[in-house]
Amino acid sequence: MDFDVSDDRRMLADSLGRYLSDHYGIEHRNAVAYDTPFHDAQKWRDLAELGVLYALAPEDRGGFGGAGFDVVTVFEQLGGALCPEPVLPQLLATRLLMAGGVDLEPLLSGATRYAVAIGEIDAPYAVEDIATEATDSGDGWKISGRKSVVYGAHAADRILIAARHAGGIGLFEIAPGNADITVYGMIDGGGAGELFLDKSEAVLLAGDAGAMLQDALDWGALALAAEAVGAMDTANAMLIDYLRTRKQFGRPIGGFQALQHRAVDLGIEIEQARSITILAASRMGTQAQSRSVSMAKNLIGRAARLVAEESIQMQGGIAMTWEYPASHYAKRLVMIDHQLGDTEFHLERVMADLQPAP
Amino acid sequence: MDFDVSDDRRMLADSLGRYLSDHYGIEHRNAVAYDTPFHDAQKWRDLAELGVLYALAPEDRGGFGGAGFDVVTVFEQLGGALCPEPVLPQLLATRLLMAGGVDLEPLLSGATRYAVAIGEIDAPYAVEDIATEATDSGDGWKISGRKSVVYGAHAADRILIAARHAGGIGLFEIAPGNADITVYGMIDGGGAGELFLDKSEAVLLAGDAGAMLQDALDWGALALAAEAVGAMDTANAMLIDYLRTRKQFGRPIGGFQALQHRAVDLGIEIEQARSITILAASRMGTQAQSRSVSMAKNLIGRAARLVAEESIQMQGGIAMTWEYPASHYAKRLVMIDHQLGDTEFHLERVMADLQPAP
Amino acid sequence: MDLTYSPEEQAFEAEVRAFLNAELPAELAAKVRKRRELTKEDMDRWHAILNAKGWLAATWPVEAGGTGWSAVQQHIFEEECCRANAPRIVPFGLKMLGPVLLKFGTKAQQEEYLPRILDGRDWWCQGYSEPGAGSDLASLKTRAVRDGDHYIINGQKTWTTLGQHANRIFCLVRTKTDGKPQEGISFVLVDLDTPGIEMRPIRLIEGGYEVNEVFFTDVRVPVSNLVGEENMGWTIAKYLLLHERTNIAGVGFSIEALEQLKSLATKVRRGGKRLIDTPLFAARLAEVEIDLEAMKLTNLRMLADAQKKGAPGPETSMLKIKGTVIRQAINDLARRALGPAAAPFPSEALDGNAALVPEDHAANAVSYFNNRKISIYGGSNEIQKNILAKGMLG
Amino acid sequence: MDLTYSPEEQAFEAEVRAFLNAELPAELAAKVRKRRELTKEDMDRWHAILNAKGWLAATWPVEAGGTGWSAVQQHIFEEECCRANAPRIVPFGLKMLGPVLLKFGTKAQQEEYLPRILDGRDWWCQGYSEPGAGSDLASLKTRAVRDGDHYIINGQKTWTTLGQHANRIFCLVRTKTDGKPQEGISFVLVDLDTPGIEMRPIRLIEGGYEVNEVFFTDVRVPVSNLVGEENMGWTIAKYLLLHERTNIAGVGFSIEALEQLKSLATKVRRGGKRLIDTPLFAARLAEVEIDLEAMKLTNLRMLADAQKKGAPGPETSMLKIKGTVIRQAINDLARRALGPAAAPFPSEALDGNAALVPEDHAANAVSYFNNRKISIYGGSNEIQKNILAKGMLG
Repeated sequence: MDFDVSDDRRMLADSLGRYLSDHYGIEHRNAVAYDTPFHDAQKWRDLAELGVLYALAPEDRGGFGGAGFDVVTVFEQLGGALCPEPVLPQLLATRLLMAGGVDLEPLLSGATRYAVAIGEIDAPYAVEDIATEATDSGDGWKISGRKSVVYGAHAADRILIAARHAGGIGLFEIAPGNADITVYGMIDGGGAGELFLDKSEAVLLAGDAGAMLQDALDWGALALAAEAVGAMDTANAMLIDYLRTRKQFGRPIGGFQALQHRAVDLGIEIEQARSITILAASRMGTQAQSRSVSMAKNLIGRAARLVAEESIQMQGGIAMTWEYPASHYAKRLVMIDHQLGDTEFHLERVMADLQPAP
Repeated sequence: MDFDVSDDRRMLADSLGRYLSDHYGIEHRNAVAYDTPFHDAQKWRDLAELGVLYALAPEDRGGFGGAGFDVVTVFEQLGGALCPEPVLPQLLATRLLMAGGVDLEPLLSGATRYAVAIGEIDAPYAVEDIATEATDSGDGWKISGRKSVVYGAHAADRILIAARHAGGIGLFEIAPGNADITVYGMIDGGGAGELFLDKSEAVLLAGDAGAMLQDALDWGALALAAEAVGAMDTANAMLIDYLRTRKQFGRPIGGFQALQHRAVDLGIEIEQARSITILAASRMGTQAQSRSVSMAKNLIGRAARLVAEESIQMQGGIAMTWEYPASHYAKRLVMIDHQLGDTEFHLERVMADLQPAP
Repeated sequence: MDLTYSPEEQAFEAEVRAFLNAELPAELAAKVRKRRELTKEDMDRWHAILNAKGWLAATWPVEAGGTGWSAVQQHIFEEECCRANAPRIVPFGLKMLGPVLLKFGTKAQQEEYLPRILDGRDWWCQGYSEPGAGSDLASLKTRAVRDGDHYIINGQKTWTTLGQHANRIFCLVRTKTDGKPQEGISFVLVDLDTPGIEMRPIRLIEGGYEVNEVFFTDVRVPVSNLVGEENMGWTIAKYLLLHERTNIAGVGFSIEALEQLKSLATKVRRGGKRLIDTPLFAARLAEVEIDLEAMKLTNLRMLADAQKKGAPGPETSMLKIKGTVIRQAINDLARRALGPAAAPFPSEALDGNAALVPEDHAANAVSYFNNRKISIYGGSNEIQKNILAKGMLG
Repeated sequence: MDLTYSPEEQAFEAEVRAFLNAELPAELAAKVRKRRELTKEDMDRWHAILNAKGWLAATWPVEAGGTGWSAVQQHIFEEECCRANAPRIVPFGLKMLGPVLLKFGTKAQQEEYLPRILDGRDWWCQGYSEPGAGSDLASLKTRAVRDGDHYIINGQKTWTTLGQHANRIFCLVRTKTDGKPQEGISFVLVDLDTPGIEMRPIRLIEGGYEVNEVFFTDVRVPVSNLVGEENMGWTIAKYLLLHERTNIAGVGFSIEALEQLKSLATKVRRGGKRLIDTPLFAARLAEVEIDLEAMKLTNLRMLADAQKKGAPGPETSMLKIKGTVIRQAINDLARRALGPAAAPFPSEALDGNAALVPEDHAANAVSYFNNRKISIYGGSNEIQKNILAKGMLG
């Protein structure tokens, strides 16, 4: 057993963390995250140069990472700074393109940005429920339907789409110009879009894409778990600092035992969240991948909401304001549960496989 | 609106409460509750003389009560003193015999004690799942099967039994001598028994008893809710007293804010438990009876467990001992959830009817 | 024990319902239902309708232009208004300052200000909290120094709700710096047009603008604007806090929000099923419905108790705590119910055919975040627990 | 980052498993699995088997007759023992007094007592808590007054676990009454045969007998039985508490209890379905399984950290808190799973064909109530939170 982070990953974490704290502080972040175009093209290039995207793919596919712990390293840092850049869609796309045998270099270099469109209004999380249809009447594939809340659609050069066809669920690629896209901003920062597809021209990447889509979603959920751990760490540090310094009734409010015990509860849940994320990272690529990721996303969903709600409550009015960074951390922590499967969705996946040991 | 208790009920509550505190104190209670025959015949007669059983039936059936609030009045007092006498089975029997048109006087006077056998190992709560069978091959009804955890079976002169027959679920009566009964004591005090029926002779009281059984179970659940409210009040009073008087680190432990806030949480849940019990009592005999009772039993299940666990935790080691009464209150409060439908069972009944207002 | 309304109360309930049916403008109700921000004109409009009916000042005696309603009538009115999605009555003049003036004000103050509250000429706001004194009012620092027949006020107030619409503010100010901190506080009325006052908006977590900071620099206020005696502000503040606490459980809001949530849960689909039919969601929904059913009765029981005793007691802290917990639990489920569609800011781009979520629910996440405030303001739930603990444990 | 055991550790795990397979008596494992009370003979028997193997004193160095195992090896051993339902090693001599004597005892004390612990001649019990001093050890009152080369002890100890089987007790006693309360405490060894000692059983909530009160009346103890210096008992007590905390998360017990629970949930039926297939129960089960999976890793992470730093730190308080919460949650589900059948006291009348519940589960409610203790003893979870808060908030 060895819980030390490897030197390579520590260096990546350090350089990324330093870059974000120097160049993507909360004021810049809020300016970017809540207004069109919801990201910062220069910073995006900087992040790519730091190797953030290369860390998502293994060496034999042109990257220098690609393991669960690489993804965790990157997203913990992004979460700690609430970075709104669309890195997550690149991770999903990396997994899909790898499975499809596509050259990753344009993605990993940051030159070509992808969005990945899977969820729909009535099928927000489960691939098997999607209704968007693809047909090929001899003149190439055409897709019709609506894809909802597509993260990164506001800044994509290419969009990967999951659609149902006669032979199952396939993976397609379209140019953004071939769809009607409504772009909007998110309450927790960053952008997304609605894709209205009406016989939109598409290229088939994989006819039977069920397994690769599930794999990509698992990796995405792992990344969100790590992002949440990073954001919880920062939010908790703010809370602790507040409890130590803010005075009420003549003494630091951290001296009140009721708040002390609740702060301890948060600390424990954050350690549990870190543990389950490490566990899931260690199981990527094994048979236990999906189940472990679901465990992580479920525990993260509970812990992140607790941290968000309790940190607002304990810091009081100030944490209700836009100006105070804790409010933005709270929003992101709550809304992470709305991406790639919420607490209940992942709990149900764990419930489906509860048999006792033989 | 009027939340005052009527004079009659207040007098009943006062006289019953006084009797129990004078003659059924916790030491006597523990001596009775944990050893065969698990009840006290003399005290049973005293309770009957006080009119405890007459309060369970309406005037036109020979009683002087029979409304939801009468039942609540009686069982709150019984719960406050942890009284182990088998009053609950008499309530169930009263409802069943009323529906069957049987003379109630022997029951209400306390002369004839009933037990009511409905639940089975694999059908502990839901009438529709029972498997015990009744057949009539011309020489009278015979019942075969096993009835589990029959409260009051240790002290019954007559047993009412729900059993399946060709025409549905019927209600039967047997003499205890016609069944093989294993009597045992309960971890929270009082007795019960297993009924092993092998072509046991029985008398048919009602062929289609589904509705009357459900009604009896509703009344039983209401009584348990009231019993829990009474027990919570006593347990909470002990806790508050302990927090005010017990010193640690040089001051009363009730001065520690973390415990203060948790004690307040208990107080709130107890008020909520009281409210939902009053609400259910007010709805007995209306269309909303079953749903309101299920709401009450669910909330009671959550509140009673919280009060039990928190009062042990806050009082510490002493509350883990047999000698300290709080431990017995905690046990009863937890185990009430195992009678006549637990938290989940009743939640599911509420879940089945969640439609929004039209 | 009788949980039903008396025939008179039932008739009153029917009257309120009929009035709301007839007089509540549909556009206003729709805005409230959709949790959209109301403009000052929206609020003024509803205020005027209620004033015309004579139903504006529910807690004032008839002589002062109030309704003279019993506590139960007030409760019925509030619950029906919530059910109908009526705009919330702006409380600063009607529910806060009004009762204070009726109890502590001079005849002249009553005659000057009460009619102006009713007819809408004055919009009051509240100057209580300060940056360093949120739940701890005794530590407030805004100074009022006597200078002839004026006070000169310097300091800062914060969390001043809807101050942007107000022309007047009532303030707690420090008029004495020695002695116990509670004993040096006074209650004064200030015209917001007085030179030296600056109001700055505070943007809230979800992006909305409903509270403000108010800065006072050498603001001269006539001594006649003092309410009660100098240095009796603490007594007045406590009286006001108690009065503010009617309807503190917010049961009406919760009832309405739960109905909305149930309706939503019949429309949203997961795995081909209606959300309301999926066990884990239904279980949470049922639990909160049960808690709310109990809360309704807890509220009525404590209302009856207060009516008997003549004034709400510390038990209202229970209503505040549990009432906010339940309402926040409903908001939480309403947000969750939408899945990813909860995340976008409500926007016109997503209206109509492009709608992501069923009509009325686009602001569910906004409401969830905004309503984190209800367990913080008006004495946080932690403060309420301290109050209750003191009563229970001495 | 590597979460797997090294090849050596894997080999050790296999060795432990093979040993347990071969040497753990089936009757003992069955009793443990069924949560039946073990007799003194049962416990002595397992003690002797481990001693014969040389695997008894996991935390002692080899020179003293211990195993010399690393923290990871100790963890593996404990987890495998739980999995196999081995009786718990009685900790008072091996895990508590042993390390204290090795650190603070004289050579003579070590030579006299350590071998007697290993071979089972001495069964030690613990005299720490007093009726007035549960979590607050500094306030203890049992007095030891010097009289020549003896101490005369008067006072009362309580919560003395398994004292009924012991022949010796180690005690914290007050040897100085002035100065700071922590500075007047000493650690002494007492032979239970000494005149003036009376042990009385305490019956526990669920009816079991595992703890005692111990009364001391003019008990004369040789001064040579003092461990360390006079008045350094506080230092020793803190050292002991830290050592007691290995395996404080009780993860092994939780793993085993969860497996039992899952097995039960496949046997119990509700509405014609297996309990494990009913959504509300399955949801709770899945949640606790997830929490336990995380806990396993939290435990290992903190173990690795302690190994690096040479000693467990305050983070072990986290393990205590969350570990007990998880274990109690499993106990809670195991009780609930049985429905009404949980309520009867386990009894022979309900064995065999008359069984109410699946074999092994008759004591589920007993375990639930008995295990309320785990969040109270050894420093209640509230005390652990105070410790952690001090570290976090200063």
